[in-house]
Amino acid sequence: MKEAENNPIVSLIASIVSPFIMLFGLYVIFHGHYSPGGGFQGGTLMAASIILIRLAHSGQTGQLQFPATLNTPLGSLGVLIYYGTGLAALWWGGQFLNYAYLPLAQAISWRRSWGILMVEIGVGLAVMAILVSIFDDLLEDNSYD
Amino acid sequence: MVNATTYTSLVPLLTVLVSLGAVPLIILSSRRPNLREFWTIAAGVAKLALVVSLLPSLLRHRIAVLNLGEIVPGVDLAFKADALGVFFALIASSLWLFTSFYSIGYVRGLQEHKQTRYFAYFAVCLSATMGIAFSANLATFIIFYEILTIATYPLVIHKETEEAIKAGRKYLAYTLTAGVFLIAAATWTYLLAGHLDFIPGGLLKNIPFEPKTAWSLFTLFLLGVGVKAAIMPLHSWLPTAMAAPTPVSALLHAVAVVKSGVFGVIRVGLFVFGPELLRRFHLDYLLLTSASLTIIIASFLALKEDNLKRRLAYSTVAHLSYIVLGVGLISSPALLGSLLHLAFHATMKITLFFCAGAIYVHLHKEKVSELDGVGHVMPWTMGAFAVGSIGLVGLPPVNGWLSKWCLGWGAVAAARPLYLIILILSGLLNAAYFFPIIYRAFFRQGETGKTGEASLLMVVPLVLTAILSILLGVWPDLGFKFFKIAHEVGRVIFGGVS
Amino acid sequence: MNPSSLVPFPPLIYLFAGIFIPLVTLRWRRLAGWLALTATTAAAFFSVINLLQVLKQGIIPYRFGGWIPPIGIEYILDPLSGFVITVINLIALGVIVHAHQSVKAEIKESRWPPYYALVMLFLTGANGIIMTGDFFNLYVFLEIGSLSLYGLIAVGEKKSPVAAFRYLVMGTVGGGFYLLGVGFLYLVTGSLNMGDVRNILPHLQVTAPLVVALTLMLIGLGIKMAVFPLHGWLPDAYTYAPSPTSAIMAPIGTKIGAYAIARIFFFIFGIRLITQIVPIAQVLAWLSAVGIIYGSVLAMAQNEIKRMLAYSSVAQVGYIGLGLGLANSFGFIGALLHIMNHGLMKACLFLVAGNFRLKLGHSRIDRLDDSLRRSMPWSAAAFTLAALAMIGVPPTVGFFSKWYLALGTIASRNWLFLAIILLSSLLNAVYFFRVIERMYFPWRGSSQKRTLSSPAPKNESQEVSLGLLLPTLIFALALIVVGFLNVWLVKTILTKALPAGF
Amino acid sequence: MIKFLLGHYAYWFILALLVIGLYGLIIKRNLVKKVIGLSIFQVAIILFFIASSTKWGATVPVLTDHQEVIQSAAYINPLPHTLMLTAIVVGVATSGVAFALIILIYRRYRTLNENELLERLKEDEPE
Repeated sequence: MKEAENNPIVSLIASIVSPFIMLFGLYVIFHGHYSPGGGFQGGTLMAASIILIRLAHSGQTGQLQFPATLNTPLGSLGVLIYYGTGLAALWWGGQFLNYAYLPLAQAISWRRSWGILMVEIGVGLAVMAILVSIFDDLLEDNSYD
Repeated sequence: MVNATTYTSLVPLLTVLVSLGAVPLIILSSRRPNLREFWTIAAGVAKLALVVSLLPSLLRHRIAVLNLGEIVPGVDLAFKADALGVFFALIASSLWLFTSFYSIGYVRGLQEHKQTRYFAYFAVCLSATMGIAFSANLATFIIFYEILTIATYPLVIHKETEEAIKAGRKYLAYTLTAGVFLIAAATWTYLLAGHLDFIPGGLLKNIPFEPKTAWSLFTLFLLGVGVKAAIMPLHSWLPTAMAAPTPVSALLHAVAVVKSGVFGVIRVGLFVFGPELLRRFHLDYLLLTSASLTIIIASFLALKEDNLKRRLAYSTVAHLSYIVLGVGLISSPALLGSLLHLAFHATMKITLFFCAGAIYVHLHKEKVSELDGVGHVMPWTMGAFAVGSIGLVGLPPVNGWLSKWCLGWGAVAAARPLYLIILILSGLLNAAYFFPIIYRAFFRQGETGKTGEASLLMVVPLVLTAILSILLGVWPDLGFKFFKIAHEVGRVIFGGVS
Repeated sequence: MNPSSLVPFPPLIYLFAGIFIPLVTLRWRRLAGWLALTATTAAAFFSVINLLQVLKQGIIPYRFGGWIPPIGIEYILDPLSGFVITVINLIALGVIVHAHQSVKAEIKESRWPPYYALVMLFLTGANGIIMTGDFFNLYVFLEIGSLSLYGLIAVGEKKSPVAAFRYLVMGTVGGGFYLLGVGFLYLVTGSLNMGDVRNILPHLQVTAPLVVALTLMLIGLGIKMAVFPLHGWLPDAYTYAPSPTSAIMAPIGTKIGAYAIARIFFFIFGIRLITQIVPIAQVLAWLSAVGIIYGSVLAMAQNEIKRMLAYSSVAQVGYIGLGLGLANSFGFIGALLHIMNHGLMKACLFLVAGNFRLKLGHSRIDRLDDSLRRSMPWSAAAFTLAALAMIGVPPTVGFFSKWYLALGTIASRNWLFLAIILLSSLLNAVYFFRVIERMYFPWRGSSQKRTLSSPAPKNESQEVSLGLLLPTLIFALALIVVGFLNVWLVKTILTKALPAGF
Repeated sequence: MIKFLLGHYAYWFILALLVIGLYGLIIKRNLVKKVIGLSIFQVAIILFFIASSTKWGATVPVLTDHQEVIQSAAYINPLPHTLMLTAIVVGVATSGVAFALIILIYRRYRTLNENELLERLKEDEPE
């Protein structure tokens, strides 16, 4: 990819805005299970914050905040969190993703709440990593043949 | 009238498996020709012995059956060695033995390539033929019928010349199409009757039919089995398939393939539809008309054909229709005649093909017009040829006269003298295309370039089959009691000769 | 854990493998193939257990998250889904074993982990579609499967991205149509649960939205199934994809669409609705009939084995569509049997095509010659056997599908369809014998050079290694064994898998 | 008639959008524009679901208080919305794959125009 010149205004604004977007993303994820929002939306917002930095700082600088090598592990980890929650419910006697069977010493409604939060976190992580990874892959300059 | 009883026996299955089991042995011993040929012969002997072992109980009206479980819902993979099946199996397995000996001489004489493949598929063909003979129902019949189709293909294209490959294509085009029709007919029959077991007198006997349905179904069946039976206009693959080596032609024409076709016609006509249905819907006319036309036209085509093997091929086409004609006449003596012709034509035609092959191997001559004086060089061969020709014309004492006699008797018994005339006319035509060959061979002088007979492995089988033809003409019950078994088939279907 | 907990295992195992492979292979790249193999084995194992379970105790529903339908997503394990999922996973197992080496040959090492991960996700989608009892969930799995497939195709030859893009456009439109259909159905019934919809529908009048929903769903699933004339994506995709992809896509991909059509139209909407009120079944049957002829004729014109097989797939999918469209029990059994049979045949044929590519570097028909019968005798034999099965020679599996389909057409007195089924098996013979002739007999040019005194050049055996050969031969053997097992399959499984109303 | 047309105005827009998407997909020669058409097509479907669940004067179906009286008329049906969330994700994934493929195609054939692409594909054809 061509090394575009870094416009100071763009990079400054991006640097300022990005953390707020990230924060909002986290907010959306963590409140997703009892108000509008959730893992998908939050994850997208977090990805937006990271991609914004990458757009503003091309090349290696953009990678400093969130290196591309983290994409795959984080993405997999996110899905594994989701999957593990479901599997835990299965293991402790319920159906897959039946949060009522999660091994938490709390009332069923709270277990459900925690369970869905776990899932939302997992989904959010996965969505963020995957979106960033799509962005990185499209820019990646290796030929397939 | 004695009712037949059945007993379970592995013998029908073993007859199928014995040559199939020889296939791996043949392939494994491909580097040692003598051992390989030993397996072929051993399988042939074992098979014949197995079939013969069915005879005594059959003559005491006990039928060997074997049920291997369902192959499609409602239809079993089942074998039944009834009189007709044993009859056919006897012909095929005994003549296979001759063909095996002859093949060994032939392929070695010509130093043919890929002899292992040749013998392996030969064995598969015979297995399939046994399966056809002993099928207890239409589904089993179709399975072996199709296996036979496929197994014959490598034999037809054995020479791998362009001509042979073309012949193979034509062969497949005809026979696979036929197989497809047969499947259609069988599925339809299944929906009508709910089972597919062959029953003497017709499995569809008690099914209410509309004439249209009966005609369509019968036509489908006839298209299915008619190709291998070479009923015109479905015959044209047969002369083309002459591109194959001569033993294969002999096998095709005398032992396995075409005989499976006419065997199929008999099964369909008398065991699926049954005489009553054939008469009720005048389906017999379909058989009679197509058979008569085939007899006449094929004889004329044989007249003008110069290539010896192709002339024999057209002769086969004509003679197969004798058998079909016998079925179509729906009378007990006619059926007797057609079954006898099934057996006797095999012995005669195989003799003729053996002769043609011997001439080709020894003198490399294929055309009738080149045969001048061959009789002086190869007296035994041409003598056998003369015997076969006389038999096919229908003159005593060779066995052909007996089957023709029965057919003619059947035509008269069925009050259809027209077909007697056709039989006589065809006999004359046979004379017209066979006797000139003998005349050329013995009474003209010609340059042959070689002396002496072909190898003993070839001459002995063909002389033996010629002698067999004469013996069967004099004592038809000799050895395997062909006459008695054929009689038994007629008794089962018509309830005794009238 | 009670036995019903095992119901969702096959798709879950694939999903787990799909996300686990990229993670593990960051460190140990060579594990990818083994992990995929383990996952497929496990999934196949659990499918078989599930099938036995369902035969013993009947339909087993599985409620995700414990939510009662129609609120939650439900998985249905009944004889139909149990049968199809077992078939698919067993075929996948064979193909994955084969892929273990063909992937090494055709795909760069750095791409193995994503490749296997995508294969796992594709199988997740396939298994999910089979198991799910929810219209929208089916859409999601459809897209998961398709998206992975686009990726799997695009790593092939030079032209493969173009083929994948074409497939992507058509596939996405197909998915969109299906989703739109689901939307209309939701408007009409207010439910997305299949069982629920089935109970609601009889009480509804047939209105325009319902008809629109049916039509849109048929188009959408028809594209995935590659029913003529919606098959446009298939030939290129099959041809240019790498061998392992073709081998896994051909036996499984289109069958999933066929299964979805069988499930949705015959089990949920019911025979009466789709035959008497809206002639969906008839339309499907006619389109399939045209597709059979079209695919067979075009297959004859191809010069590349994979492309020929692709067109042959169009025709064979037509068999399935025709059997379904006949809307009688014989036709339905025939279609289900053909889902399995065609899967086996095509898997075997594509594996052989892969073997050819591996050893000869190409799979073009006009460059095959009779040296193959010496150099690769087993592959050639497997190809021949599978070709005979495609033609429908007994006692191979093809004969039995033909048998049931013929029974179906005769039972519904449709002579034209009967003629088409039978004609098509002859057309199959034409294009397969073209290849067989090439493989076994010297061709023009080569025949002149050689005389009897100088026999065929004794090529050293170049047969592929055992890891490639074994799955190929197992599929070939299965073509005969399964043929003899068909009665058992039909009696114990398929007759229980018939929709109501036959 | 007028009432029918006006009463369903949202659906007419969605239909128009659907047609525009398909138009772009089929008529446009540029591969990127095709993907844009694809996205428009998907958006139309998403809007269709959303429109079907619209209810004037209703609100999100989240209980703020356990004592609240549940009136189903006061809430929007959340199901289509959640479904469309998934559909959007599918759409994003599709676009991602599509663009990856387009980049790949461009690298190999140096064109995004379908006509040129077809020509170059033909050149590659052996023989």
